[in-house]
Amino acid sequence: MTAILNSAAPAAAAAKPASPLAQALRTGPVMIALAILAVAVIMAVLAPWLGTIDPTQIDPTQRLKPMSAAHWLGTDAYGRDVYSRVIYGARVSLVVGIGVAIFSIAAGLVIGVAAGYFRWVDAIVMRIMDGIMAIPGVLLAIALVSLSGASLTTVMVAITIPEVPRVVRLVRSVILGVKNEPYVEAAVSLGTPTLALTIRHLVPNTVAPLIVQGTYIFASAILTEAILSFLGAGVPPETSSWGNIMAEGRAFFQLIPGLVLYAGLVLSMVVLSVNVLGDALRDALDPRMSRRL
Amino acid sequence: MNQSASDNARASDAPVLAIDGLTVRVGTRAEGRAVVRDLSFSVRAGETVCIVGESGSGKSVTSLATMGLLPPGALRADGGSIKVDGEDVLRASQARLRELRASKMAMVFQEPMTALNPVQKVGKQVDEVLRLHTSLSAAERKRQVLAMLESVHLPDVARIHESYPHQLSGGQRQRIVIAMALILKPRLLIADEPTTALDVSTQKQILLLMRELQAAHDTAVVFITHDFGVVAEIADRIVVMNQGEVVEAGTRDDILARPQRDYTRMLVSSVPSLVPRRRHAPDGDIVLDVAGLNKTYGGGGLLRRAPSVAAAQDVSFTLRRGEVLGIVGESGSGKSTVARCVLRLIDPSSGRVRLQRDDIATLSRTQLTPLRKRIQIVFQDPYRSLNPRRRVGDSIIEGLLNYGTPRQQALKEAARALALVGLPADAIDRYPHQFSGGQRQRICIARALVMEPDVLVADEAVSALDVSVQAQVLALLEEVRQRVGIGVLFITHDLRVAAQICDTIIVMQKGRVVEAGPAEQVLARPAEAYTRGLIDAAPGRHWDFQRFKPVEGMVA
Amino acid sequence: MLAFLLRRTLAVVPVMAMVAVIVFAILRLTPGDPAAIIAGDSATPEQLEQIRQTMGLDQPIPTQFVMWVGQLLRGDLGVSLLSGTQVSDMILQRMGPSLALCLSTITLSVLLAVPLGVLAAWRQGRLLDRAVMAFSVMGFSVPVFVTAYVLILIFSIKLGWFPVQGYKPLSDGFLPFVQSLVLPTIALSTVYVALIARITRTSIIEVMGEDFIRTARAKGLRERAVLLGHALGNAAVPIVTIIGVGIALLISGVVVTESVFNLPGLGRLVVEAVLGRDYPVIQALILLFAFLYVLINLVVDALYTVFDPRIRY
Amino acid sequence: QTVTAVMHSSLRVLDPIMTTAHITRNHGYMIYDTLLATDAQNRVQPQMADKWEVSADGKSYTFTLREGLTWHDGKPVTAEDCVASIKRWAEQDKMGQMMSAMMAEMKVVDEHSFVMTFKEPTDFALRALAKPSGVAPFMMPKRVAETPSNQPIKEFVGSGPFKMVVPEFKPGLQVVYEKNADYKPRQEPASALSGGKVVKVDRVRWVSMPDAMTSVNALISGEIDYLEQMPYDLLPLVKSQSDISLTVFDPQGYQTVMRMNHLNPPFDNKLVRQAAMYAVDQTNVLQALVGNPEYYRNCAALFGCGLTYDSQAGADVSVRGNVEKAKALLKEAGYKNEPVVILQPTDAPSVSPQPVVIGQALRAAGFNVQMQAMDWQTLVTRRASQASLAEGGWNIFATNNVMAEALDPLRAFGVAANGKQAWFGWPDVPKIEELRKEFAMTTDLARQKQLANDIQALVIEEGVLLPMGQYTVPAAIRKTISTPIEAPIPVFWGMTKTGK
Ligand code: HEM
Ligand SMILES: Nc1ncnc2c1ncn2[C@@H]1O[C@H](COP(=O)(O)OP(=O)(O)OP(=O)(O)O)[C@@H](O)[C@H]1O
Ligand SMILES: Nc1ncnc2c1ncn2[C@@H]1O[C@H](COP(=O)(O)OP(=O)(O)OP(=O)(O)O)[C@@H](O)[C@H]1O
Ligand SMILES: [Mg+2]
Ligand SMILES: [Mg+2]
Repeated sequence: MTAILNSAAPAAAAAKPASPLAQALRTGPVMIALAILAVAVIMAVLAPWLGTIDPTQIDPTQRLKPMSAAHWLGTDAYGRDVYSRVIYGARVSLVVGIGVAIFSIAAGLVIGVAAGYFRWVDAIVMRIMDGIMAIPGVLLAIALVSLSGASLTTVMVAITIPEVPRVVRLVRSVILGVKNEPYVEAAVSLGTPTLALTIRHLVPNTVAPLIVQGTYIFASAILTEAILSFLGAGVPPETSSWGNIMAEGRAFFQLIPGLVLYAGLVLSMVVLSVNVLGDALRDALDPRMSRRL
Repeated sequence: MNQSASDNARASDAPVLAIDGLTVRVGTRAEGRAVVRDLSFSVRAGETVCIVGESGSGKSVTSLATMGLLPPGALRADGGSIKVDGEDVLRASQARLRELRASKMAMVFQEPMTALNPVQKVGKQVDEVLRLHTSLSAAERKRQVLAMLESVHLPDVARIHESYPHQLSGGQRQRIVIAMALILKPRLLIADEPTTALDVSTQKQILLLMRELQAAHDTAVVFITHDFGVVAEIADRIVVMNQGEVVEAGTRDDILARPQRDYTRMLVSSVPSLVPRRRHAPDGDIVLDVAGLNKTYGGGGLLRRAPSVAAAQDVSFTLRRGEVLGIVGESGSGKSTVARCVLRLIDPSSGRVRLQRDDIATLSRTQLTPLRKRIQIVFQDPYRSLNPRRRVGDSIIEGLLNYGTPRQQALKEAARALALVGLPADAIDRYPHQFSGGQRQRICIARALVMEPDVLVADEAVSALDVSVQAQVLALLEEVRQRVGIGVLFITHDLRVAAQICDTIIVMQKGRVVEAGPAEQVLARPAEAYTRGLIDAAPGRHWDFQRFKPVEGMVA
Repeated sequence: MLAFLLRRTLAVVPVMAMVAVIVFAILRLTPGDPAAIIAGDSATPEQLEQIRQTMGLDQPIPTQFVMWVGQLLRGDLGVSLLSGTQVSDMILQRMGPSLALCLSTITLSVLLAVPLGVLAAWRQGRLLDRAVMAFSVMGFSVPVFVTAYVLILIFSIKLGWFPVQGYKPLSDGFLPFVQSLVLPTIALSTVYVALIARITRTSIIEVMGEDFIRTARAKGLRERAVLLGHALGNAAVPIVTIIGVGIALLISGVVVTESVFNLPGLGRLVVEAVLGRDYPVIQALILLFAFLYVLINLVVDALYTVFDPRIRY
Repeated sequence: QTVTAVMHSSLRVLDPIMTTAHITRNHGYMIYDTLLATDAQNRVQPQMADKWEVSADGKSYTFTLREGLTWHDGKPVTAEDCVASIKRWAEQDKMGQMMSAMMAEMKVVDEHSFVMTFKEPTDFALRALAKPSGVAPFMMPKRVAETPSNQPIKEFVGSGPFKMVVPEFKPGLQVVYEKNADYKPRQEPASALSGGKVVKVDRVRWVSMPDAMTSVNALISGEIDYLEQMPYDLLPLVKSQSDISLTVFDPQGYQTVMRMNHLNPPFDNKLVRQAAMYAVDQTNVLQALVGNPEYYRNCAALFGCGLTYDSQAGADVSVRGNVEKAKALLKEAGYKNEPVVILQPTDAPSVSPQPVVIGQALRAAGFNVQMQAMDWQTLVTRRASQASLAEGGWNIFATNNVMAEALDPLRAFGVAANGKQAWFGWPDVPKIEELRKEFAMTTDLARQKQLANDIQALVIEEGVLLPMGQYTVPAAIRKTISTPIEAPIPVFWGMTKTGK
């Protein structure tokens, strides 16, 4: 009798495949994406030591110069060094991406858990979320940026707010899904207090989908910042971000396409990499996706 | 259709299906784990071969291999042959395979709820087979489809033809799947647990139907199941599988009455008997007293018009210390609802649930907290009952910590509880996925017992387990009951299980208690027609598995 | 169904009310003074005050809100602070291009993306799948205006096939109308093609794992018939959902696209109105967009019943 | 024949009396006419007026209208209409308000003439009624002119050379004018805003395009005929096009200026203001703003280089940057590193670069600079705040003046220094106000020049307004259009178009 029990155990253990996460991340595209992201992060962190000069240093007499030894990628309309701006731009764009992802997920998690767990909160919160969702995100962001003046913080808040309802919905649906799982009910009958129940048993289930969602938010925040800059409501012009480099350079697109394209290229590569990573994570973490027969 | 004359001629001698030395491996590499190893058996026309064995023993994989439906990339036949009417499926081209499917061999799957395309009318889905494999006119096809629906005893076939799957009951859907499989009168029918998801009365009808159709068309049937009751009803021959290999094969009587191998013996003898055990009447103190319990789901809502369901109506019973009280009844009869009300996982609409002196039904959340440790639950699904992210030890001591036991002491108690349920001490540091289903269910029981409750509620606690594991867990529960003397509320739809463990039984139907009494009385001399129907529908009633022989006084 | 429509229509009310409050609050708390804009650079404080009075901007904010809601309930969207034109007239004037752009984008995207998604799902893991997915991730990753500039550079400036900018209404002839829409539509579509193709692929792959697909195969169906006959129909609901969600994104995309291609649509109007603090116009437009969004979701919900007979309201 | 033009901004406000916005004024010159007008030499000429007579004491001016003038609705233009129009205008316009203050009465003489009587002898009426800037005194029918001056007019009926096609007006998108067939041009040749306004095309369409490059592309591809303001940086795109010509219609052009807020520290200190002015270098500003020396020049003259009141006063402060001097002054002033908030508009290419250059210059001089980015509309509101920095105040903003509106110390609203009455920044220098008053009263040109020079010297000394250079904006025009008449505002009469 015990012999059978013991023989069943290793079989069950073996049936569980080696960490799907590690597997999913070991593919070619993901490795390339990770490499690109690593480069971007290095660019951001080591910006001052990568042959750059002060990206805000203007020199109107040296404006719109082509590539040269002094200015590797030429200069922009204020005579600033395009290469340095692109490198320093990584800082802002990554901060926007990461910041928005973290803030929207943090806010969405708290609100979503509350909404998923307490029915009365749910009704109120979800109406507000519906309202925010119904307003086109870019418009809300423009309005908010105009409200508090252009600054990195404002831009991040403005991009974060429209993302929050989506996170809330995700978290809420996960919570509603696991709320009636037997192990949650078991915990209830073990007398686990609500807060502990939430933290121990509910929140961990949202981690995987939130990581995936986070990568998409990260990518779309960088893009949204670019669009806001394009519409004149982005980060202040003194700060270099890939978005406002492109927005400022667009007036010269036909003459000096590089002003848009260099930043556009790095931005697209980073966003692309984050998306690729997100897809891989989703395939690995979302059990519905990996169930294939 | 036109092949039948000549085929039937040699039906008696050549097997319709001959599997020889089949090996199936995981993945695409040669060293992939073999989930089916050197498997051989054959089926003749008009014969029913049952394949039995534990979960994961390779039953479904074998049937998929026969249909040529092994998931590409994941599983692969690696050696051996599968001959259908002499033609080797493993070597057939994709195009030829498609021709063979449905016309020569057909399959009925376990889940009637999901085997049909939910967004197409069922008539069209049956019709598709004809459209694909014949050149009949639309009108002729429709006539044949309707005739087929008639022959699986569906009522009002014209309406059903135009229905979507969700508009049909589980049994009706399964009939549609069978109709789909049989409409081309295939030589071979593979049925992979076709009745497992159905309740006993529907199961009985479907089994009858299959036998009738088989007789009419002289079909060779491979019937996969783990339910020995079903096997005893329908099998001509039996193949016992374990871990990808055939353990033993033979006629029904060979296997059920004269098993040669230990494994087979163990398996067969684990099947619980329908004959209730004789026990003395429980006489402990009353620990749980439920009276006039009502629970209505849904309804209300300003703009929503959810129909309300009276899931429990005027349910009353008492549970004594040391007593096992069984609640039986068909699916949806309200068993789980009662359990959840008793634990106050949901709020009863009205009624009284008294745990010794305290009325659980009306207390507030905070007042409830100190009472919770006195009543614990074990759920049906051992895979979902444990938080996969927490170590077994943490799950077990969670309740103790909630009530202020210091961690060290709690861990000691957890170790003791694990020992009690027969698990090694090192289990405490492992994660749930490292255990088998039966072991997990033991962990759940340990988690409940460590709280030293007065009442243990087991909601279908053994239904998801194989018979052999089921037997172990039941034995464990019995041992605990005797040793600790708690009251157990045992919920099941399986009368065999109820017969083995319960002292008292209440029978529920549509939210009401229709019959209650000592197990012996309810099962052996049911007063209600409903109860009798339930008992009659249980398959294999004529066979006494523990004793390897037919039940005395009953005709097979 | 009728009850459903009624219920859902009623459910629009709280959402719209929410939107109204949010929008009004944001706008009135925004620095920026339409009076200053109207008065011009050299206006004196008294002149400003006068203009503020005539426009009712000197009233307390709650009063302004009540007045505005009152107007709305009477079906009056108000008058543009800057031009004095009826907001409803302005919206009507600008509706055409936006509508044309949205419709052409959705049509093109769906026509392109669904087949692409099906192909990718069919060839899952193979080269074709990889190519389609690479294309669609890229569609996600390049800002609309960069795509637009590149398109203009190639197709208008270098090849001269399409006009650089502007919108020709249908009344100017079909060909000019189409020509003026081609590039904006392509630019805007990249994102949607990407989005819809991905969802189509994912949903189909998911559906392909369902039991009834195995049943279909067991019936001897060809893979193509399985995909189109059984999988696609079941994947329709998520696809329709994402198209609905996409409309919200579309509105944001329209803002940029209309600016680059100089289409006189609602997107440009809203940016102009925000930069000019033309409150009535902004309020009306955001309400309109929100209303459209809610409406689209309603349509999507109604479409569910078409694609999935299990869903009944 | 239709001329399609992209103007510097899009027309939204249609009442040319309510706003000083240029696009609305330009619109005014299309459909309205003025009694008097200035010619290319800045001399006053009759326009709707046939003639005027000055009484012997120099106090009364009698204006007589030309024969046969009609409104667009066909009704004749009467003296009553003009009196009502002047009254409404005078309530809104600064110069108009001054005129009212000096005037004893204005009354209708007969159907075609009216008289204005002043308390003292002055030709102020002529200068006011001919002025093309600020709010120009456009004539409207009496029923329209009786609209209270703080409410927008609802009817757009003028007597000018073009009629507005009202149904085709789309605010922010386009406005369409058609030739007024009944218009009776003067016999004299057109000269700036005066003389015969002969319309030679059927329609003029002003369309707006939000994106500069789009406009240029549209011009190159022939989708539009006329681009009022050609972006300097895109000049290379059109220079190679043989069918496009570049012209500067308003050679006086624009002046870019820096304004400091005298109410908030550190600029409540004259020395600090001077330090800031020393820090800024005109060439850097102009390079960033214009970037093409063909179109800009360094200029110390507050009232326009090469114009009547040209002066070099304060040139050493305003033209060249002098960081050392700035640092020295800061030290002397005891600057305690107070923050300097510079308002920076981000959405408008003509005002975005200046703050960037100013910011860097001040930093180099040792100021603690805080750039605050915002859109132009926010800036417009924000600069009106007299509050401290903590409460949303500001220290510096920069903008541009049209030279024609700043060519003397009276018109240049930026030099007014009457404290809280003054333009944003609120300098309080009574001496300047005295000099300006004297300037207004003097008719002697030499004396006026002297006064203007003194005012300029004081303005720089006190840090009232810093001129950062002068520039012109080229218009790009397809050669199918004849070269338009040279005038301080773009005019469409006298223009021909070949082809369709
Ligand atoms: C060449 C550069 C510019 C000059 C010379 C200029 C000058 C002026 C002047 C003089 C006025 C109003 C009339 C007055 O009271 O003086 C005015 C009004 C206005 N300006 Fe500017 N400004 C310039 C650039 C800008 C920019 C970049 C914007 C940004 C959007 C802008 C937006 C406005 C607006 C919205 C008005 C109000 C009237 C209207 O709607 O046109 N201006 N400008
Ligand atoms: N797609 C697959 N990829 C890899 N392994 C698989 C796959 N399908 C099944 N297996 C493995 O093959 C073995 C046999 O599985 P099979 O489904 O045939 O069992 P079964 O006997 O039908 O069990 P049950 O009674 O639970 O249906 C199991 O160990 C299972 O894990
Ligand atoms: N949360 C719920 N909301 C609405 N109806 C419910 C809910 N839970 C259960 N029901 C309904 O109540 C009835 C009783 O359900 P219950 O789960 O108690 O049955 P059961 O006897 O446990 O069935 P099974 O044997 O299938 O577990 C069923 O008709 C079911 O559909
Ligand atoms: Mg199976
Ligand atoms: Mg149940």
